[in-house]
Amino acid sequence: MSKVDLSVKLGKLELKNPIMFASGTVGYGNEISKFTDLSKIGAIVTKSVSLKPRKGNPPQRIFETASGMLNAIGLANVGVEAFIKEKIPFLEEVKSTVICNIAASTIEEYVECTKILTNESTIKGFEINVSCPNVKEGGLQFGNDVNAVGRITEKVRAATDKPVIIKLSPNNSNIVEFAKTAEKEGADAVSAINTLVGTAFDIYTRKPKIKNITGGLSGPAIKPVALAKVLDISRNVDIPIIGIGGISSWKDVIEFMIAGASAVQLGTINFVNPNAGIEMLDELVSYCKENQIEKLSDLTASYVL
Amino acid sequence: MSKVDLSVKLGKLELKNPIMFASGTVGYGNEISKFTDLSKIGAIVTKSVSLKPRKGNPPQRIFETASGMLNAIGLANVGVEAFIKEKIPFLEEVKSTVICNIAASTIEEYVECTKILTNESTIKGFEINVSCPNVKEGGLQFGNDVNAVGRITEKVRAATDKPVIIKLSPNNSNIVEFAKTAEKEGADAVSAINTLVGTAFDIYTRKPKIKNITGGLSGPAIKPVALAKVLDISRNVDIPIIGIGGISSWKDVIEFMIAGASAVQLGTINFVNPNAGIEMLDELVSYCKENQIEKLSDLTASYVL
Amino acid sequence: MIKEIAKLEEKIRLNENTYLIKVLSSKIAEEGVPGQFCNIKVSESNFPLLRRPFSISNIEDEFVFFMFDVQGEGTKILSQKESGDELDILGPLGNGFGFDDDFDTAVIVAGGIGVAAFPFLIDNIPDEKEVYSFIGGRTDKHVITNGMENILISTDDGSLGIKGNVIDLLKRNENLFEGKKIKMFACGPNPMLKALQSYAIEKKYNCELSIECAMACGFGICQGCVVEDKENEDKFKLVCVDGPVFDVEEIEL
Amino acid sequence: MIKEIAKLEEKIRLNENTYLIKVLSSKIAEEGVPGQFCNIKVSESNFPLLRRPFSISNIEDEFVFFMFDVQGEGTKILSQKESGDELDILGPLGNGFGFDDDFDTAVIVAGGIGVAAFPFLIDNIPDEKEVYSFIGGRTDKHVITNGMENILISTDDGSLGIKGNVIDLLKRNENLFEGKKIKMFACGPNPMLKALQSYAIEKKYNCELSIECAMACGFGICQGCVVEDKENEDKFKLVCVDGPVFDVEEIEL
Ligand SMILES: Cc1cc2nc3c(=O)[nH]c(=O)nc-3n(C[C@H](O)[C@H](O)[C@H](O)COP(=O)(O)OP(=O)(O)OC[C@H]3O[C@@H](n4cnc5c(N)ncnc54)[C@H](O)[C@@H]3O)c2cc1C
Ligand SMILES: Cc1cc2nc3c(=O)[nH]c(=O)nc-3n(C[C@H](O)[C@H](O)[C@H](O)COP(=O)(O)OP(=O)(O)OC[C@H]3O[C@@H](n4cnc5c(N)ncnc54)[C@H](O)[C@@H]3O)c2cc1C
Ligand SMILES: Cc1cc2nc3c(=O)[nH]c(=O)nc-3n(C[C@H](O)[C@H](O)[C@H](O)COP(=O)(O)O)c2cc1C
Ligand SMILES: Cc1cc2nc3c(=O)[nH]c(=O)nc-3n(C[C@H](O)[C@H](O)[C@H](O)COP(=O)(O)O)c2cc1C
Ligand code: FES
Ligand code: FES
Repeated sequence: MSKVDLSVKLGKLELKNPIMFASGTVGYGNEISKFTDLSKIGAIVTKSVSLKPRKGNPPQRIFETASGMLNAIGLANVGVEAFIKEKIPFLEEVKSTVICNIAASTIEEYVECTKILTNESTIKGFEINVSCPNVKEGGLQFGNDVNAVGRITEKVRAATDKPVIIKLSPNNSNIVEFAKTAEKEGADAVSAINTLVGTAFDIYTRKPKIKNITGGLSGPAIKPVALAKVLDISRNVDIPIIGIGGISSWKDVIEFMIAGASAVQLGTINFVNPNAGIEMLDELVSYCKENQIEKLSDLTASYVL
Repeated sequence: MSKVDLSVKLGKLELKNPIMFASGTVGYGNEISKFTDLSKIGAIVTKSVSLKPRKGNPPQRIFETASGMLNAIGLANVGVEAFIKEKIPFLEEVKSTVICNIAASTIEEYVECTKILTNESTIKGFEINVSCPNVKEGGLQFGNDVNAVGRITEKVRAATDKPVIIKLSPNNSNIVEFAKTAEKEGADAVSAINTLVGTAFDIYTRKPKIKNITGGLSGPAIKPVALAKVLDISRNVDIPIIGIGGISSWKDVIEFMIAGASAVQLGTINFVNPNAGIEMLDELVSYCKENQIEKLSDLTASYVL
Repeated sequence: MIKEIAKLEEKIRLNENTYLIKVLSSKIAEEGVPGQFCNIKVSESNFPLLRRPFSISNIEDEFVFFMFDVQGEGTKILSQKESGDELDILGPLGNGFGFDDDFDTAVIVAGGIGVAAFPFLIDNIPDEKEVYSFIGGRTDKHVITNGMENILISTDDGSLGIKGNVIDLLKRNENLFEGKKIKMFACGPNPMLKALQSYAIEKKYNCELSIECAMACGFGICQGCVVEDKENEDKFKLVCVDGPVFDVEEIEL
Repeated sequence: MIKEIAKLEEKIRLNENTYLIKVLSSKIAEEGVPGQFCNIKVSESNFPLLRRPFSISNIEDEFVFFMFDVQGEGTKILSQKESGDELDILGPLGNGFGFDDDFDTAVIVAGGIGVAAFPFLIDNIPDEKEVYSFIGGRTDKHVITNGMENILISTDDGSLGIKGNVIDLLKRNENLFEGKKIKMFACGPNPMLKALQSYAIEKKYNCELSIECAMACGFGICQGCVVEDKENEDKFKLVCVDGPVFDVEEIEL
């Protein structure tokens, strides 16, 4: 076997490899580009963008836990306007495949953001964040309400011809219902999972370690939960799944693909090793060669139950 | 300050200290008693007992993950009859405070088990497991259905005068609703949390690492999630909460109490250090002395938000 | 059965991937019998979380020996320990080999690191009994013979001994023990044990297998380590307390 | 800004809880300026998961120095490293101190391990300028003076220098720098920095604070390390890229 094909498809969107950077863990690309070559990564998902700039939550925003971390950034972002003016040109220049993640407090805001951004040729698709656990409005209020997710998908779908990915919350008992609804309303793919709600307390001050009281748990600690959600969706839904949660090595990428993912996103690991994604690519090729796999995408949902 | 009072109350049940052993992580006490003094522990919760003996799931049943483990034991247990004949006498002999955990596939089975066991004087209370993720019937089918949990609580409550504790599932978006329902139907306390649904795959065989496909995630990895659930219940419900999930040091015990727990249960840590519970007692006393706390139970829900 | 903080006295690298460590652990040294194992915490942190089970490879005075292959993170950390480091050990755990039975020849069958438990057994088998050690490995670099007696070897690639697996080796050399009152003791990868099980049952050889499986606790509280009970369909046996040594007739592999 | 695997050359224990390490890290040594920091992965495993930030304490040739207190698990692991061990370092990160401004006297104010960044600064301050180092610690055992110049000391318990905190010490010795063109550089616990901030603003001293906070990435992608921006209510500043050194007028502590 001479060559391994790492490319994957998310509906009409083709990526050169399955490794994407997760929203909120690479900003808008500038800073991480000092450590890694963004043109080689499957795609970069931007930090959630909202219609207006958001200041985000007050500090302390992050706290490390066993094999994981809590964050409550609160969707701090520059807003659509500055995003287009200041961030897109750079992403264009470094030739990265850009998926724009959108967060909003109302259905109308999702639609408006999408309409404004859909004309940007650099943006190859949208990921709709209906699952941020760290904001009062528009986060889990939507993410755990299957009707809301349905309506958001429908409206955003109508607002763009570009691929629409719905990013799902793990903080409920029936992620499959959400994925089915997204599928029915025309989403091209779903991504799973966003963070799990968690907290931590200081035993001397008795205050939460995170000013927002709770935060979202990410990192290797949540990988088993994320894999179970991906598998569950995969067994019940036909649109592609982007697997997210605790990926820290190339083995995890394979594991998510076997469990049903067509592509994956790296989150917390980027903080630890900003070049991790690219380092994984060679290892994926070696694995494929050793196991006589010509197209990496053949692994998707290849579980043997 | 000379003496610290470690005793805690769970409704009418008084424990000499807040440290309990979690169901399924100490069997029926025999084996762990070689490493620890069961009479010194607040209480031991038995492995879930069902009306008839259960063989449980086929191997492989456990798999280690980042700061955690998956298990799918499948409620393997000796059944009520053998439990009474073979297990209770030992627990009686070692003078441990025994909470009997009951699992069942139907509401009637919960009631029947309770009725049979309520006459055993060694048993000081019941913990009703409506949240095992590893069995087809009677696990999350109940645990994620608030009406079922209500009816089970009501019927079990009617079947015994002893304290009834409902053990809640974290695998849903509204644990508070379950806790409220348990409270309304007369439960003396709730315990939270049982394990999170998770999985893992072998990247060479593509089979799940756990024969049952999914398992329950426990250990330090889940501590932030458990703490958030305990806090959420504490802010909304008045009956005592027993905090469970990833406790591995005395600091975690304090953290759970601050977040709202009246007592805690140690699970996975027992496998690593079967004497961990007792080792924590001295440290709890030191902490209290250093922080001028006369009654440890004053810590419960002492969070400063 | 106790929990002991034991000092690492010596670490010997047996081959590229295999180490022998000697720890000062007087209480476990006093109680341990051949075939038992210990459950070792290789780090002080949550990583790895669970203990790792290792057969007692030998006991001399107050010292306990373990022989291990580096497999994953846990054994890697263990291999990096230095003399003077402390290990948190639970043990001795499980049952042991039955070596007081009525036999005159012990036939030991070991695949790879499966040899680990046998130096201790061999030291305890009464002198008047004969011992044969059939040892298999992937290549000459994977064959471990420390502490073994009367050694016959097979390798998958033929680089040492006969080419083939250890069961082939055993069958080819049946003549060595035919007619004698033998007892077999085996440890190794599952496929090897399965093959030996069929063979021993067919030949009606007295045979004990030491088996491995994933364990969380090692002493009977997690119910994680189950194996099918041949005699009772309604329940499993626990490898950690009912085993790890089982009669070939007891379990379904 | 690069990621470099650097060899630990030397580890010196400065006091019971404080270490100075010297690592061979030629690229970071080339780029680093006083006030910058590096983000170090102290283990190869998930435990601890995140890197730990440390100020560059000094740079000599190809060597970078870090000075640190053992606080929790991460710094404990770091303190156990030996010469020859490798460290995975990201750096140099953040901005640096402004030491080219128009001042003739540098007034350094450091609490506890807050001294860490200053040896490098002192080495870079032009020789014609004067330097005073005000150093505070809990007790004499907590006062670190390595690499500092013209030292004045305070301790909470009076066991060394004056009894009191370092701000008291500074105020008592105002006469040393009054009338001079001074610039203050400070690092230490938050309450100390807050007190100094009010004092410097009141007295209209030119003053830079190096601040600390929890960080996940250290280079601007997580948005975890925010601090209130005095000049703009609508957004935060990032300690890791906009800082860790801030002008006393820039931020709300
Ligand atoms: C009773 C018993 C005795 C053993 N004796 C020895 C011995 O003397 N020498 C030796 O080298 N090995 C022995 N093993 C196997 C040894 O325990 C594993 O190689 C070791 O646990 C692998 O840990 P790791 O972290 O390096 O690998 P990882 O693959 O990272 O381990 C991950 C998880 O899988 C479990 N695991 C992985 N492989 C095995 C296995 N083969 N058996 C059981 N659990 C496994 C681990 O306990 C851990 O929970 C024995 C196993 C058992 C059950
Ligand atoms: C820019 C910067 C420069 C620093 N320079 C130095 C230095 O030169 N010498 C030195 O001894 N210390 C320095 N610190 C503090 C040092 O990073 C912490 O002491 C260290 O991270 C504690 O890690 P731990 O695992 O031992 O403690 P733990 O308490 O176990 O850490 C848990 C978590 O909290 C974070 N954390 C804990 N304390 C701090 C803190 N004070 N600041 C930031 N994060 C914290 C850690 O990063 C980690 O995520 C600096 C911090 C920053 C932000
Ligand atoms: C600091 C931080 C910020 C995040 N911000 C966002 C965000 O703005 N939008 C979003 O959809 N997800 C956000 N996430 C979630 C991640 O995209 C990802 O779903 C999650 O971290 C799980 O992946 P991981 O375990 O690999 O980190 C954020 C995660 C972290 C850790
Ligand atoms: C191996 C294993 C078996 C368990 N069996 C039961 C059980 O029979 N009944 C039950 O209510 N919970 C059971 N649990 C859940 C624990 O009681 C506890 O809720 C969970 O492990 C979280 O706590 P921990 O993180 O401290 O382990 C089991 C957990 C483990 C790890
Ligand atoms: S390993 Fe826990 S019961 Fe055997
Ligand atoms: S530490 Fe991540 S943005 Fe500053």
